Amino acid sequence: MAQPLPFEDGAAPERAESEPALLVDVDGFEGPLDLLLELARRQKVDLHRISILALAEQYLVFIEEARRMRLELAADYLVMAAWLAYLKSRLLLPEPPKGEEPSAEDLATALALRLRRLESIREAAKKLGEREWLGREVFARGAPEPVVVRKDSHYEASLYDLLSAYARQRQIRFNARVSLHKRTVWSLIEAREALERLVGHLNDWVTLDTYLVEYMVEPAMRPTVLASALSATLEMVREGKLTVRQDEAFAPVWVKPVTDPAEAGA
Amino acid sequence: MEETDDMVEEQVSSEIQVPDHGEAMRIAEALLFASAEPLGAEELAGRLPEGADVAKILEDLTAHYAGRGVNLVRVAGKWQFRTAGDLSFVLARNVTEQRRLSRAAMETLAIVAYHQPVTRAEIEEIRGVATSKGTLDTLMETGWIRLRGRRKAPGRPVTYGTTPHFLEHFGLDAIDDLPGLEELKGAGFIEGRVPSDFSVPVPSDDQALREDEDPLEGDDLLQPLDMHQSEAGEE
Amino acid sequence: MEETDDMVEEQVSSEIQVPDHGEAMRIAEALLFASAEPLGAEELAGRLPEGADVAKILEDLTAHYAGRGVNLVRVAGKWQFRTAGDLSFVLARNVTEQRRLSRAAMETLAIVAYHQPVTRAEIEEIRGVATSKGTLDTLMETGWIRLRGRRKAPGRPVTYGTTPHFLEHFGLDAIDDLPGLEELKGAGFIEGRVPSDFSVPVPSDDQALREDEDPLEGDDLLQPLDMHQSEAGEE
Repeated sequence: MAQPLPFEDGAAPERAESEPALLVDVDGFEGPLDLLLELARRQKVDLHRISILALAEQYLVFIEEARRMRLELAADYLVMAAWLAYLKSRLLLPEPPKGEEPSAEDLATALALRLRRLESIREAAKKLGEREWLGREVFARGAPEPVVVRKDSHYEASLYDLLSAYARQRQIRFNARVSLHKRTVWSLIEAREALERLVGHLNDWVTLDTYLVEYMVEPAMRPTVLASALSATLEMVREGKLTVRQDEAFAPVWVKPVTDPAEAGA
Repeated sequence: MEETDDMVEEQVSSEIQVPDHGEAMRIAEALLFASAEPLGAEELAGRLPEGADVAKILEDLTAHYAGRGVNLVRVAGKWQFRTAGDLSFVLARNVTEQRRLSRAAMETLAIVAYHQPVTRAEIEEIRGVATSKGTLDTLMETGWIRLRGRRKAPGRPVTYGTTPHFLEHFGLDAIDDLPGLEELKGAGFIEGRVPSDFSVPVPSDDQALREDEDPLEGDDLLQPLDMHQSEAGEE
Repeated sequence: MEETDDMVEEQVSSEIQVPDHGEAMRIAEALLFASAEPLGAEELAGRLPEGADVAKILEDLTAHYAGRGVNLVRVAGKWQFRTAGDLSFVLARNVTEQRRLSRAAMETLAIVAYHQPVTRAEIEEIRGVATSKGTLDTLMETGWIRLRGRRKAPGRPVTYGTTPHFLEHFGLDAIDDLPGLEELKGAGFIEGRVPSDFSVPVPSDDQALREDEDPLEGDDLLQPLDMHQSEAGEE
């Protein structure tokens, strides 16, 4: 920021190639508006009376210089340069009678206002920064004494809560016992043993269900008995000990012991 | 005294070689206020204007704050601002927290209510699950259950019962107003097939110890507090 | 240092059934001294004896501490004891390397403060340069700025504003106390002829959304964190 700019008087002095590139340093600037503001300050006149035309020229010279020295410029700077070149040409030419566009004067005023606004906010930021910051210039109590919160628990419970808790608790216990009975299953092994016992008595087709009735006194046992028995039956068919048939879907399943091994799988 | 020019007064007074006592007091006051730790007289001296009379400054500050809401006090040989002792109540706030009992606590309470006098082992047997000390502590805290005595049995376990406060809270006139099995079924609390051996006791919170209870001993009454401390947060 | 006996006088007045002003002052003093945060007049009133004249108490305390090393100041509409500003030179040594804001961050903060509610595009228009997300994140992190809402405009950009914490940090009672605000308004930069698609007559950190703002949605509140994570270290 403090780098000397090469156009103190609005004109770019001739520079030898050997001059340090620092003279056209854009690193210190926060964008093209900031650069314009700095150039404006160098006019050493009130921002209200700044010559936008002169400013545009200085900016363009600066950019030209930077490009001549092959400095990488951010697109922002080039866009501003293009816009200022346009503004400059508009300012130099006589205004068209009555254009749709804002006049060149309006555009220049708008730019001047933007610069003044940036300047004001800079000033405001500076003043804000110069205030006494808490923890930098002024300090709050270093050893605050926290308010001790004494928690006084007040428990809420209704009779309904109490009774349902009691009932739930007691009921879980007797339901748990009942559910143990429910879980009784007829294992595949049991089924197989029972079937093998049955098969010994058979010599003709018989429905499986008939022979399982004995095991189905409890209705809850029905599904597990049937499933295990069927599995055991199929296993015995595979082993060639039983023949099984069913006349149609959901019809009773008939079984018959295999007496002659040739019949197996029929 | 080396720093800055806002110390105009100081610089003037330094001409006559006596540091401004008032200004030194202001500085000491600010340092003591902003410090997170008590400050020793030497530490203060090191940051006060050269030649300041630290002892006098501390004496004057102590006197100045003596009757106020904040006092300058000596702690462990150092100095710190503290709230005046008689105002400690303003720094305490009582917050009454509405809390609900956990499900475990509710069930334990119900079992104590129906089965009292009951021991912890008996509660566990009914619930089929271990009861944390925290649960019983919470219930003691509610003021709804109390230690009754000790069961005349191996280990002499403590027996629990409900308090009059329990009756008040649950709007019961007497403990036997708690519904029995038929009422519980009628009100839909118990549904389904009830095993024949299932029963709901008729509760009694009679103050008198039962035949199988011994009175508590002196130490027993302290026990719950100890348990609570050691098992805080268990629940 | 002139005071001391004023307490005694006050206590006399308590005889005529007016709450003891001196005692109320002591309590207010203790509360304000003890608190890590500024306290509002209502908060104080709620903890002072019934009928205490909070406004008078605060006025008297402010006057009592005016010339001392510690002052009672009004920040963000609340009250806090702080060390006197002119003593910063002795206290600065306490600072554990306060992070300085970059120039870009300070300017962005100023724009948010003076032009709020303001969108990122508007900040960029004033500065004439892109604002890195990192800058806004840093400011969000300080707790001085916050997301306010979304502008009712194409793209529904997020609007930024300052927080009460901002006022506290910079020792401002209200947003109207921003330095140089009058000059800025007088120069017509905040309102008036600025050829821009936005003009803000007076900065406002009012919690209530303006007519041209919509509330934030649930996701918006997570956004800064995401931005922060993805762009950490950009600044």
